[in-house]
Amino acid sequence: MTDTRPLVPSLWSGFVGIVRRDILLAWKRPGDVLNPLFFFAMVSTLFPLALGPSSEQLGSIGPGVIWVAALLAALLSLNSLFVSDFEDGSLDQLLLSPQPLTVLALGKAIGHWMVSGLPLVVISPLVAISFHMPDQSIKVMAVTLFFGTLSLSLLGSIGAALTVGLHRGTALLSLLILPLAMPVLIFGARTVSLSTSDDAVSAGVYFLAAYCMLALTLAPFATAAALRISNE
Amino acid sequence: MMEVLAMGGYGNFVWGAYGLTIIVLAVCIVGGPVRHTKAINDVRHRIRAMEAKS
Amino acid sequence: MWKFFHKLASPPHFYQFAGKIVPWFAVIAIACIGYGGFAGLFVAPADYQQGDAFRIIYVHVPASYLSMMAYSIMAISAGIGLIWRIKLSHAVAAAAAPLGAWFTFLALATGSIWGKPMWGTWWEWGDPRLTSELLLLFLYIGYMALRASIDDIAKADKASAVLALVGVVNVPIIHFSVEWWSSLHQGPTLVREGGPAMAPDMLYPLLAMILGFTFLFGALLLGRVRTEVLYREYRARWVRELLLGDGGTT
Amino acid sequence: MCLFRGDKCLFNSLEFALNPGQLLIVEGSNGSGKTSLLRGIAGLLEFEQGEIHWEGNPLHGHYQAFRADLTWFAHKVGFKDDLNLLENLRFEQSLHSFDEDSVMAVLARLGLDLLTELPLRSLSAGQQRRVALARMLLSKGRVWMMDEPFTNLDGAGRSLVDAVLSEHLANGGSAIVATHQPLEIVGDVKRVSLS
Repeated sequence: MTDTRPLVPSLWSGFVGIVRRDILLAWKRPGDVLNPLFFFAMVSTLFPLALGPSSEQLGSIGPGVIWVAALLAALLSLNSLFVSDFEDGSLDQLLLSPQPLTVLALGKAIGHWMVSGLPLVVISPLVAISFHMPDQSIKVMAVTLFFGTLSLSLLGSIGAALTVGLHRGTALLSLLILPLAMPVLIFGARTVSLSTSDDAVSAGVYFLAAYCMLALTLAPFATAAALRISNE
Repeated sequence: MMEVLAMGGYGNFVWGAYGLTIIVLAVCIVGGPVRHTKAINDVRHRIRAMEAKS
Repeated sequence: MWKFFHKLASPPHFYQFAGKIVPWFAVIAIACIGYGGFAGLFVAPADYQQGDAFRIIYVHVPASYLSMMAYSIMAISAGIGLIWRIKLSHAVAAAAAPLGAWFTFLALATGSIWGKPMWGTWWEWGDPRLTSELLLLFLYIGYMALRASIDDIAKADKASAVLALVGVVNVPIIHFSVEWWSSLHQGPTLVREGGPAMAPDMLYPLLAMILGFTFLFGALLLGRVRTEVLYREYRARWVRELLLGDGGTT
Repeated sequence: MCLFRGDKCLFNSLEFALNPGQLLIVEGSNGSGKTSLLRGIAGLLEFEQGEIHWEGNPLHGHYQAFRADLTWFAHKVGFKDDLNLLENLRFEQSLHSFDEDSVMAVLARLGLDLLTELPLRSLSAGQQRRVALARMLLSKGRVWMMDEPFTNLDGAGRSLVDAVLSEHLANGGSAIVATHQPLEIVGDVKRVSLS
């Protein structure tokens, strides 16, 4: 071990490593995955109970309700994103690893999305049916939720990184992230409600995809910076 | 004079808006020096505490 | 020229310099707002459509202009503070936030007061400007909440700087999405005077009010930055001399 | 180097150099800033003034080369409680490269080879410290930074740390250890005390 410089594993193995680890962790602790899903389903059933079974009214509020429920479910699972790493010291190891922290932050956000966002997209048709939504808007709902939940996970990872050291960070996280998530909510819900009255939906979907790319490229840098700051 | 104040029937809206502006500006204007004096006292205590300790 | 800024960046010089120019800013602000307010209320002719209700524009437009300007000042100084590690610029960001929030609230309130005679309701979701002002207020509240929940000043500065930068990227996006969103809404079409189309004697008071508000904001900001500087530099010798030593001008 | 915590200046005008094969012991009572000094050197927190140089050039801004060589050992184990030993080490491999075949040998030496299937949660505190030691042994990093390596380690564990550390120094590696307990290490030792 004279002066051989240890070689650093590739970025890809770092990224895949952290995503695989988080999915494995979620696999070992199914509660963390299922609770937000049940929450999403329950919140979506509250509205029909509250507003009565008249179907045409449900059809019009369906997209909005499902989107708000998805947003809240994502926020619910976000604030524990870095807390467990912070408490058992693995956050220090992440920060001190030769892998660039941005890649690891992206991995954490994608891992969270796969664990919380994708299941939401998968079960959203079931909830959409219960709102008597026409078929094509169920498809549009799934597409918008796909991009929306990914953007939410990326934005939320910034908020989670900012509030990781604070002991009362839960409410604060939503306070930080909700204003930033408004464009996603606006475009998501409105695009789906446009599709119920079969208007052109491509504009909204393109915007959501564009916002998702923006979040995909910029959010990890902010998350990495925030992690370094709050882990001091 | 009275009809000028009436603002063409929108009196209470116009004066309401201006009154609110004056209140908010007053809060900001007064708030500044108040916070400043509080800061001066806080920092004085802290400096004295630091010196007492070292 | 550069030496001047370099000197300005050092807290003691800034503290003295800001102390000197705050009164000047205040005098200019009082003059402009005095003229603008008086002319706006009594001299400018009534709007042919809205009558005298349009005079609220002389308070609403400066407030909403300042709410945006304050956020950009906050974000720029946060960025400078984060990149070049200048404590003073974090102090500027910390001082700008509450002022910005107050002006945003003022813009919201005067906007809705103005809306009542025109649209008949205090709050009209169809107006994209009001809705994005509201979202801007939430951004300010989020910023101040984060800053308040971190005890160590240096850490609070850096964390809130990251949030300000993320926020400033999102402000145009929020504005755009609210515009798109309200264009779908079939609300009452909005006709409102604004911009250079106004008659000159309506326009001058507005420009005076905007100028006055800007200088007022400048005075308030510099005053509060001096406060923030004290909290950040309390270990420095000049603070000790200032507060305990010769007890000079505070 | 100077660092403040609250109003107290933890340490200032601290100057030291660390060469290959050397051990630096940071002594000081609890709360005297030992951990902060180590975290500062590693780059987890920033010093008010002062600079760290690694192989001649200032560290600020290009930490990656330094971190490839750095292995960190602190109070907290740095592994996930829900995963078992092998899963944790597989993740560790995506951060620092170490050779596969020596894993079982290292685990055997640390007495952990039979516990690889258990989630870390069910291991004792002493065993969890040995898991963190496994990371030190497996990594090729030439710089070890250890913060209170002896907490909840029994006599055998303590001598294990001494042996491992001496081997590392003998191989030309260097280490910074923060502790308030005596350390029997043969070799080139320097001391810095913060009190």
